[in-house]
Amino acid sequence: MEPVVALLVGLFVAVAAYLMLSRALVRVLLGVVVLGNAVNLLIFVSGRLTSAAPPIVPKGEATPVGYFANPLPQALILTAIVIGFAMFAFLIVLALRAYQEMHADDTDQMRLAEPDGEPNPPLEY
Amino acid sequence: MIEHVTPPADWVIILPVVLCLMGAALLLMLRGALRVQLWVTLAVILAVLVCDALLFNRVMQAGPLSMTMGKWLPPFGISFTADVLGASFALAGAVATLCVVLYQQGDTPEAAVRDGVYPLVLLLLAGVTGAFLTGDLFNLYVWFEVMLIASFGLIVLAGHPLQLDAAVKYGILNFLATTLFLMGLGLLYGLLGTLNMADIVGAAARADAAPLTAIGALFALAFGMKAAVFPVNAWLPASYHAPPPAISALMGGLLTKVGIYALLRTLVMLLPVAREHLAPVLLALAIATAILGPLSAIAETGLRRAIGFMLIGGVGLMLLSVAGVAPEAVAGSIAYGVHAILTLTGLYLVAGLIERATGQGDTRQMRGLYAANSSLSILFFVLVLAVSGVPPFLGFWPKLLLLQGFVGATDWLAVFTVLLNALLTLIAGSRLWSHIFWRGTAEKAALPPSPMMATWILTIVVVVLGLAPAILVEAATIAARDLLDPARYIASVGLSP
Amino acid sequence: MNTLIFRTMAPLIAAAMILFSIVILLRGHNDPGGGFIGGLIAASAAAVYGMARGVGEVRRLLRFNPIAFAGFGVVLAGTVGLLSILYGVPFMTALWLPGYAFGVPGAFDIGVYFVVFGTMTAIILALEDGGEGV
Amino acid sequence: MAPTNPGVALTLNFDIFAIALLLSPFAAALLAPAMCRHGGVAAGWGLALVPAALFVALLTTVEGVAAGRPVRLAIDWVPALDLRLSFLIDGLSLVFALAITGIGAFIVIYSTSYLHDHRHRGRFIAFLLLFMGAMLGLVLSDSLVGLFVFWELTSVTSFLLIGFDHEREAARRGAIQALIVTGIGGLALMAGGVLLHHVAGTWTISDLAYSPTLREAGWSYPWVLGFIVVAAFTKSAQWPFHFWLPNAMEAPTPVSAYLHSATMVQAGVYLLARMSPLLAGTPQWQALLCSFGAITLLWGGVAALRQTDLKQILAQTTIASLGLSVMLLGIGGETAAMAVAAYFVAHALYKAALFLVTGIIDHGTGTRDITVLGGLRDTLTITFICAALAGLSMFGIPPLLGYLAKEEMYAALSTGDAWGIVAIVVMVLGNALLGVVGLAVMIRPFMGPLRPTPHAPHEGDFALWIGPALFGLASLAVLFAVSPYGELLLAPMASSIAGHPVESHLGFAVDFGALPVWLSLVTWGLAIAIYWQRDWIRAAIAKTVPSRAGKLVSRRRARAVPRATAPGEPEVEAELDRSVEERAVWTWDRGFDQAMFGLIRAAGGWTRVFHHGRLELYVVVAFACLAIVLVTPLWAMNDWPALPHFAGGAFYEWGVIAMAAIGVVMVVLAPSRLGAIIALGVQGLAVALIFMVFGAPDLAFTQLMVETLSVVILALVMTRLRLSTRDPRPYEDLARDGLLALLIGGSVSLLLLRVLQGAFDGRLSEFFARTSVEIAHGHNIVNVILVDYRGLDTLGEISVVMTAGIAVLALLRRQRKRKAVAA
Repeated sequence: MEPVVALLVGLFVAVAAYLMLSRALVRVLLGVVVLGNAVNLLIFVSGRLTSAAPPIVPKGEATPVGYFANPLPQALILTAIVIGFAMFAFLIVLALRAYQEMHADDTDQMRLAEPDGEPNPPLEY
Repeated sequence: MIEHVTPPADWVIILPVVLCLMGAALLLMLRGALRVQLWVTLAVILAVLVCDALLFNRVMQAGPLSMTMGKWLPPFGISFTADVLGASFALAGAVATLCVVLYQQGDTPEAAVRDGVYPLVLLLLAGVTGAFLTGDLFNLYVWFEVMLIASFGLIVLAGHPLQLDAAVKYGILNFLATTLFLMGLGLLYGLLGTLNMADIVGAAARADAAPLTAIGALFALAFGMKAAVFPVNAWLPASYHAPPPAISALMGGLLTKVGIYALLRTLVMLLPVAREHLAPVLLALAIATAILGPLSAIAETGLRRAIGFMLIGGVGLMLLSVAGVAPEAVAGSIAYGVHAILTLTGLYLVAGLIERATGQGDTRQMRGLYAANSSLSILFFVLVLAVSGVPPFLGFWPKLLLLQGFVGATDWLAVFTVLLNALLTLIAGSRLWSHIFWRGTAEKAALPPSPMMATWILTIVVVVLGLAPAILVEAATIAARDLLDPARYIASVGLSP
Repeated sequence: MNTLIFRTMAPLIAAAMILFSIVILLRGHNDPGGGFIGGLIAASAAAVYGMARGVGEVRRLLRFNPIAFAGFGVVLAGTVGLLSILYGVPFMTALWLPGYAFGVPGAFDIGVYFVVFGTMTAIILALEDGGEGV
Repeated sequence: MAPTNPGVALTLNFDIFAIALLLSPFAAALLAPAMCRHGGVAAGWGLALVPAALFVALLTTVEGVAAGRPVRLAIDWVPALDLRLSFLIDGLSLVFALAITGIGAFIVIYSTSYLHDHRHRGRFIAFLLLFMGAMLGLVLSDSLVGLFVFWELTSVTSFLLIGFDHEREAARRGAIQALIVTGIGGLALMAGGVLLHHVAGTWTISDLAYSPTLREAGWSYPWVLGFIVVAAFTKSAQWPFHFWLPNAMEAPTPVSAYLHSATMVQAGVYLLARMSPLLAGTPQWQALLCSFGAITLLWGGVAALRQTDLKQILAQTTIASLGLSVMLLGIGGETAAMAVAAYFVAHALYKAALFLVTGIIDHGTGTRDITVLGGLRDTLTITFICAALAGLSMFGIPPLLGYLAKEEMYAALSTGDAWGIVAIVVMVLGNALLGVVGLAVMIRPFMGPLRPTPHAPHEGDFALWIGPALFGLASLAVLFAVSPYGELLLAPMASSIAGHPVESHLGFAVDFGALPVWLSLVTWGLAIAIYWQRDWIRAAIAKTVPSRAGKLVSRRRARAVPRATAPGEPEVEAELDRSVEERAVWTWDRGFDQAMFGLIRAAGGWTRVFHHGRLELYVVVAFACLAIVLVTPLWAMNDWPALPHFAGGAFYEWGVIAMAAIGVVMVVLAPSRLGAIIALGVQGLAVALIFMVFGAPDLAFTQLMVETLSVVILALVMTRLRLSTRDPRPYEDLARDGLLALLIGGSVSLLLLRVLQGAFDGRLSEFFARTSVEIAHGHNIVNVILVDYRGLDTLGEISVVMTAGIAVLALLRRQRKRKAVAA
């Protein structure tokens, strides 16, 4: 199933990119979420997929029995999910505040930091 | 399991990070006690500074130092591995942060303290220091995120619309960069099956070149975005002028350097094969960054924005040696990194003082500070020359090393880039000086003592290191050697090269 | 939503959720679960309680500002890591009580639990009351 | 205890001490502002003791140096670069150092009086002393790096000095222009120095001369020569870099006197002289130096005639004199070296004196315009004597120094070929033009009837005239000590330039059988003739040679006193002349403006285009880079993944994957934002299920929780935003974004497939599985990794969570604050 999931990752990335290219901040944030999922899946599949038991050692055993899923990517993804969620929480509140302050959800209308038509410095010394 | 005893002296490698994290957490628990916040912060940063200094001294004497967490043998546990490169950057970062906090102390409204400016500063320092010292690629990602979220917090702290706008641009683009890093990390794990940097060196040498190069290119893009390399550097001038000056200084001094550090670490040390394939592209981007940065600085009327563009020019110079790895040039980049941490932090602080003295950030409206405040004049003059690389200030020595490297490699394109960058930066700097200080007259401007003192301290460090650069140059030389031949680094982790 | 039944039941639901979250936390080392999930569930409990009885009530019940819980979590996690220095082993080495019933990893996970609970509660409460009581 | 055994430590200590002494002007500079604030004119005398003492100290080395025992001092500086802070006092550097300290002492004295009531006098003296220290370091440095460091310091300090009258734009412009032009040279010097070090393997200049590798490695010589020549030409104002020098006259007069007699501008000449043993003698060297020197000589000489402002006249002759020196260095040989030495000393003394005289005239009358001055000999008698001595030396008649220099020059010329004759013609003409100026500054302000000036003329005080008087007398005093002068000072200097010992034949003996005498006579005749017909010639030149500087000065003259403004005086902003008439004529000086303003415009244009402030376009750039980055390496190395086979897999696996695919596509296609959010929830759930299916229950739970919370938060926030449901993306962007997205998605898949093709190295996970229960005492391996094997990651992770909490609270708290303010 690895190739299929690899294609799915590509699809996720494409959707995420398309959303993030939008000027609507909320759509950009949807893209952020999808991109996070895409990367998590990518790490997951990078550690190779097996339709197998979870990496949990049964009671009374010293090592897992039979085929078991690769635990390391799972741990990495868990960290990444949490971090991604923290980032998302910040960004969504930021979007909310930006909307409240600038009355716009369109990033093209958020031009305080780099306003249009700034003049050149005076041609003097 | 690691069997030997870990002496307490080894803890200097992890304490800087842990102390910052715990200090920040402690401050959260003491939210109400506003007065205490500053003192705890200062104490923590001082302790970090001492640890970093001890660490630096140690790695200079005895080579890289490594500690693998939880007694797990590398590459199974997470290693912190400090070589001279990481240690010197961490030390410079701590010095800069200390000065920023001293500056801030006289410049921060109580509301910002209540909102957690001090914990955020500590967390930023933790992220930066962790990134410099970690020996594990995924752990590097974690520190990147710590740094990133702390900088998010700092940039929006005052909550003006301008800052929110800046934070949106900064936030989206930087989040994208770290996500791309994570993507590259996942692919690299899929290819090599390991995350420990020392282990990656060996594994990468055996891997297929094409996917490895693609992953290297992905790292280059991700870290290039963090480091503000052309053409993905637009977020920097869009955001660095928005927060209060002290925050600008902290971000301008530290953040891009982490990007450059990661580029040096991953491309030069970990994936030399990929770097070799990417070298022409990297060279072209480095040249564009080094020249377009100061060029834009000439056209900029916002003081802090102009400084941001100068900063970008320096990033280009540092990238030059990732493209062409002559040993002296790599040493030059490393020395430049240290210089940039100190000097640009200082320059942003001076910009803050100027804005305070003139009441605005637009150079078109600024007048006559030369007569109004001589102390400020000296500070700006020295630091702007230092950024331009004029001797005998700090910026000169990295440029000398870079030139030595590129002349030795007869890489004339790079040589002329270094020279042209210096010229353009000088033009931009002299025009800023002329407009802000020389032109017109102004009333005497008195400035609060503690921000002034903090800026003076940093400037004196810049001047002294410029006059007596022996230790910096030696450190950079050793660091470059270890980067190009990581045998000592790998051995210190406990793996065989 | 704000029905009488809900308001009466909310404390019970919240208490059950807290209990459940602690179970999840503690079993995490051997079965699916752990500090993060536990913390999230506990934060949901606070949210449920807040919806039923008002945010002010939750804040009063917690006594400390929720973000301070997060601070405590990091301090706890860091401190158990720092214990290693006394035993001459690297940072975050797993030290165990006799019998391996409880040790540094468990304490560390509790730290995670507190951080997630504190932060999420702080954010949710702030969103609910529009930053009023922050 | 008798110090009989000079061990290593002792020599080192001596070196440190001696170097500290050499650098003492820097220390004096630090004290200057405070001293001037409290000490008045006495402070000037006190500070002048520093260079005076240095002068005396240097004098004590003269004999030893002449006997072939140069003084070397060195201490370690940067061991990692094998770099020492080293100094060398040999014939060349000694004469320069004597000029710098000797003239410098009087400049300091002069300045304290000249700027007696200026509010920034202390600053001024400090800059002057800094400059002096830099200049001294430059000529004494024996390492390439040291030379460069001091070279740049002279640029920087002269920048501060030229821009001292900073409230006038002309001063600022002059300063920036000087800084940039000499800055270009400085960078060239840096590159040249590094290249020299690369080729020769040493930083020490005195070792370079004996390094044969430079010329053996054929490619490096032209590069080194090019870099050094650019450095020297910019600093020494050789054509076409000459234009900055007249603008540097914006500095207060003592600065002009100092910078343009023996210091700043002579640094280029010094550099060429210093490098002569190494570089001279090749056709390239001769061609470059002689041609540019000659052009500069004539250019400056002619331009000098065109000027009416005394300072500008002298500035142009400085350009000419520098051209002369460069030309002589280009000619090369022992006699030319002697000529360079003799001319340096003569020029330093008369030029310093004349500038200072100009300052006294300006100070005493309020103007420097040679056409309105006259008859000052009675009121400014001492000044007149000084001017006469200096002017005659410039004119070059015996028994003054200028004469000796001129004779030496002509002796160096040969009539061997056509170029030799050209050189003779150029030199005679150039000397004649300089002679004209010598006559003019001596005669015009002082002779004839007294003419009215802005204020009644008065003589300068002692501090003002003592300098020029001594310089003038020094020119004369040689009469009594010609041969020691030649043997002790000039011959050692010439030896350093030539690279081997040179004998001095200096004297007043006249040999009518030789060419030099006749050339001298021609020069004098020509000079007198030109002076006689000066008005006619000036008119003729004015028609053909435009001069911007002249315009500037003449405009300013009409308006105000052109010197450092005293307190209370109205600030005069001499605007740059940008009239239409001016624009019709192109000069190098205007070219500089065009280049600068062009640069600013171009920079501005570029910046507005690229840093436009539209996030969506920034993201486009980033994603475009991503698409390139992912796929180009595979394409370039032609290493595509093999076609995978998709068979196998349980139906529920296909099911959850299909669900994820549909969900994620629906996020884009959903007609409303709410729909998009629901679709987002669906794809999140599907991802959780994928985790579940492939053996990751911890992940599945976490993903489910997080996804639910994300959707809840999104929905909560959405209710607060009154947004239009439409994606504001215009149709033309749709294609661009869609294409880009597909490209990126495709390339990620390709690269991932390529990575998955390799064998997987599962060492890490195997270790974790093996040790999880036994050593780490946990059955859930994922959790054990999180809290034990890789606990540090988790520590970082919870820090991120906590920090996000702080940041979000800060954001929300502001919301309340602003609400409160609004209410």
